[in-house]
Amino acid sequence: MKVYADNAATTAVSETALSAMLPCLREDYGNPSSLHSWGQRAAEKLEEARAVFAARLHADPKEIIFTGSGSESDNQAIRTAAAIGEKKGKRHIVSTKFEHHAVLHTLKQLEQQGFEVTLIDIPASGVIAPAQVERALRPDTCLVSVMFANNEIGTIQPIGAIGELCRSRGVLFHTDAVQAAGHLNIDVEAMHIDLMSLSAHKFHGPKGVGVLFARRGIPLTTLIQGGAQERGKRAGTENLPGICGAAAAFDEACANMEENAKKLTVLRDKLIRELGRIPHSVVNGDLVHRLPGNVNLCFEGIEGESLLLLLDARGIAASSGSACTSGSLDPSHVLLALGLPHEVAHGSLRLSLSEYNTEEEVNYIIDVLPGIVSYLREMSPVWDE
Amino acid sequence: MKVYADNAATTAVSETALSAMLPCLREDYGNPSSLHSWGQRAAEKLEEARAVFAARLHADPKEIIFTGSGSESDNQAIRTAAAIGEKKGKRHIVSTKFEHHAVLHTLKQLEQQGFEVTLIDIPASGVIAPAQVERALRPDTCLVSVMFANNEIGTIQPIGAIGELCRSRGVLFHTDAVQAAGHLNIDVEAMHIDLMSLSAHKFHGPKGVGVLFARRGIPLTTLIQGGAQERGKRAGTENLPGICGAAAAFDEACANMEENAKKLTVLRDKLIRELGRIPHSVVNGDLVHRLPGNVNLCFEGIEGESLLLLLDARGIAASSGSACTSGSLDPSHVLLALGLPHEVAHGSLRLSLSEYNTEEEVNYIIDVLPGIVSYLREMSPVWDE
Amino acid sequence: MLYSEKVMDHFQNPRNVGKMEDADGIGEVGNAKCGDIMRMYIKVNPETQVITDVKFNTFGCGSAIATSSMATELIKGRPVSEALELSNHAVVEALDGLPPQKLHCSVLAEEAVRAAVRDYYDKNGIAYGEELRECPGHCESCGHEHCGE
Amino acid sequence: MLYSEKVMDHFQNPRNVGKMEDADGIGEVGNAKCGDIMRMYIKVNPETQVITDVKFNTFGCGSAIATSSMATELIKGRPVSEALELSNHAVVEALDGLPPQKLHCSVLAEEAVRAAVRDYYDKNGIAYGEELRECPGHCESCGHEHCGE
Ligand SMILES: Cc1ncc(COP(=O)(O)O)c(C=O)c1O
Ligand SMILES: Cc1ncc(COP(=O)(O)O)c(C=O)c1O
Ligand code: FES
Ligand code: FES
Repeated sequence: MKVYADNAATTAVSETALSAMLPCLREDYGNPSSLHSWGQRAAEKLEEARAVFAARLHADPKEIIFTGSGSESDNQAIRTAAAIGEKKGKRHIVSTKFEHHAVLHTLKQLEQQGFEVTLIDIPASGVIAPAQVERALRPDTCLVSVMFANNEIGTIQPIGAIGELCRSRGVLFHTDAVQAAGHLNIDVEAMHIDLMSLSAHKFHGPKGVGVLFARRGIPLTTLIQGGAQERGKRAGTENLPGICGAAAAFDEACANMEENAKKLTVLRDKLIRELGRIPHSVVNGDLVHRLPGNVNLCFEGIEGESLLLLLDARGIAASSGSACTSGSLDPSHVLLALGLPHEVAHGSLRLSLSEYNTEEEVNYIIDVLPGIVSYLREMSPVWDE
Repeated sequence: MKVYADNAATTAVSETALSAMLPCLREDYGNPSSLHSWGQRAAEKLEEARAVFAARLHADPKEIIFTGSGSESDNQAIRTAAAIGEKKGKRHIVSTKFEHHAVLHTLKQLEQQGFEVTLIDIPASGVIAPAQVERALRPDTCLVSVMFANNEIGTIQPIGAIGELCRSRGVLFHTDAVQAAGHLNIDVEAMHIDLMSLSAHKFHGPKGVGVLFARRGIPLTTLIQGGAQERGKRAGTENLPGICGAAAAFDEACANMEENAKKLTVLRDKLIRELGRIPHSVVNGDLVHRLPGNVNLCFEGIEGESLLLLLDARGIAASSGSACTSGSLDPSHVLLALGLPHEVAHGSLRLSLSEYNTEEEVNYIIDVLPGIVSYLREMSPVWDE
Repeated sequence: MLYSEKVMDHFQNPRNVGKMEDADGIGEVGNAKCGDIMRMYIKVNPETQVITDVKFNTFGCGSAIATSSMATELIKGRPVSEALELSNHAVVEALDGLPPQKLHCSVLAEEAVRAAVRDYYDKNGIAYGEELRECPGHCESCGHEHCGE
Repeated sequence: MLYSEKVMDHFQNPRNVGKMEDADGIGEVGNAKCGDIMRMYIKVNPETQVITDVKFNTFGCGSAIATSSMATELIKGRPVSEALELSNHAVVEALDGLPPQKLHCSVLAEEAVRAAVRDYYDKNGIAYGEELRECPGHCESCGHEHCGE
């Protein structure tokens, strides 16, 4: 059996998305900046895609720009807020210890340029409190950046409350909603979000398309200079097939959000319940404020990579930490931020489901996993139970 | 009849490219950073694509990184050279007046940051001389950036000679080869190119994929921070379908380069010859050192947009200046750099052919165009012939 | 589409295009350097002060031609005094809108009408106020004297 | 694939895995914090100084398990003196290579063998040189005492 349970790393492109892409790859190949009919048809499609995101996020189409990845959106959002802060002499940024590296590394770079960054500690639940943000705010804070849902442990942050706090203090609020988009309800208006990053390949759209929401009136900093695409805020011929696929996927995901969540929550909770029975396992993160498809456990005495490889040998795709740091030897910064000791954090397993997964697949995982854990523990010099 | 003659703006995706993309959009949707088989299959495909570019450009796969556009590659190449120069106290850059805006705007920004930029004048031929570059070099020059072939008038620059000059002076050499790639032979080794930008959608690959060649040992400046993708030089989940499509398209274009060039040169020269007969028309740029598909003329007393719209009404897609500035009111900076007066530069027409165009299509253009020019001249208050 | 259907219609089938040999007033605005020139010809009934005929010649982009055409339609058969009140907004509205970067063309059309009327007044010794002397100056797209804002 | 077929084979079917109750020498290196621990057991024929049996227990990634397995194969049946000469490069080569970020695991395997031999020497009062006391120190991946470079 083949079970792809790594949907937080990336998802399969939906049929709907692919159908939206193919015409742009075949007949409608014009450049949206061209005056002729080919170009104008492309330009129309581009604006239709923008309108889809705007409508689903309760934003205005003018507030949506397309980038090349969630990471690019994160970089651009944070650099934008920093540039605005810089002008006002405000050089303090509040974020959290378990943000994605696209956020953390950008903040690190800003620190080297004279900004001060306060990273909020993560409670064991994996859900920060708005009061933590409030305590971190300073008169010179120019940005609060808190992710909507964490990519490893799936915990959902109180975005609305943090947004309200930031708005009342006149501080810009960015949320990395890469894991949330298409899975959770997002209303930039009601949640007082000023800047937000999405990535299409996390909701069954294609890779290579990021979305950046920037509230009207926020002058975006341009990372890529050149032509006047995206109102001069992101040069480069638009990836129209990708963008159309992204919009179709997002529309579909939002339309089916409740139904998918209901289905996924059942599968998720079954996995957590059954895998949680494995001795010396810990479930990471809050069980309620959690992405409907996210399961994250640590197995003591187990090293994550071996576990993944053995799961893979049995046809199951899972992850330990986030995909983009899987080349590294360090345990997940997210799990360390949660307060897990290094030796436990090494043994983490993330199963991330999408609506394409079935109960049969979940049962298969539940069948296979305990044996692999025992096998590895038996091989371990440190495991004496 | 429908004639797409705006291939310098963007091209149709080839069947070969689409066939390379579809498996990545369907079954091989893994994240190349993931450890499991899905991810590793994606990682293999990524490296295969890299190897294709490396082989065709005479580079090493480690010298190739994938970006989101030609513009991004240009930005990153120039910022890289500037950062290296900065460290050595070298803050002078040499480029030309007719570079793409992705280059010119990046240079403008560097000027604001204390760099000095010398933009070489363009001779009427549209081909600069290596001696012009030599005269512009200073002891504090850190970069020479000269495009391989111009996007509007198609003139080919003496890249090998400029590369040799730069190498002998120890100055980094970047070339924007976006218009050249797939159409002209490129050998980074023989031409002494240090940094080079390509864009897939200009050679029948998909939109949204740029390639950046950076000679081994050149520490790239990261524009997008985050995960460790592209050896830490460009964060963000890789656009694998796009990248595979790009590699397939490039491989195909390079394999058929001579044959395509032969065919296109005949069509191009017929267009130039026949359209050049229209009274008060000027052919822009050298007729020999010219991209095989590029035709560029100015018609006195004609405004470019009207001409394009009327051509479009007859089924012909063409352009006046480059696509990415078509929203602007200013005449092409390239034609102004060539020394054309504003009023003439307003009346420019670029027809850019690809190997998909036919002789029949070319004949159709030759049939239709003179009538449109006459019609517009008749309507003009300034035209009395 | 960049342009509305109305704009495309007036661009592709411009009304009242051509020279008028016996015009009572001729106005020309814009210049070739900035890419738009409009020349407007009017014929006026001296009794009624009604514009009985109007023609134009334009060198310019699609919207320059379309706004010229629409402006001629809007003033044809109207008294000169009404033509003077033609605003660029009225032209834009009649065309179902124009892209922002093309609004200057509609200003040009408004100006061309005013220039033609001024010429008619001058030739017929009819006095007119200061406000008709100058470019309205709400065209921000070019650096020429008639453009203000 | 991240790993060569040989690595995957030794990872999925590790040779000589398990505890050895009556070992003549036991070496343990690495630590759980950095994510790799190897324990190596050897049985030595006191007459011939040949390693007659070897076992390992490893907590670690795929390559840690594979290098442990390969190291046991390479020293089994060899004299202790040869085992001491086993370099991490030899292990890597025998596995058809390792990704760069995983080379440290092969260092660990080399160390584990040396630690087991040291333990055997200690237990049997056999003298040995300074060079056997210390971590070889060419593992740059962790901050622990045995890692130098
Ligand atoms: C010479 C040149 N450089 C750079 C670019 C930018 O490429 P892209 O639109 O893919 O960013 C283009 C095309 O638009 C070009 O013609
Ligand atoms: C929370 C979060 N932010 C940002 C990203 C980056 O997205 P992308 O890889 O599309 O740049 C990811 C996924 O990798 C993510 O999970
Ligand atoms: S005349 Fe060109 S904009 Fe005013
Ligand atoms: S023990 Fe982990 S790298 Fe040295």
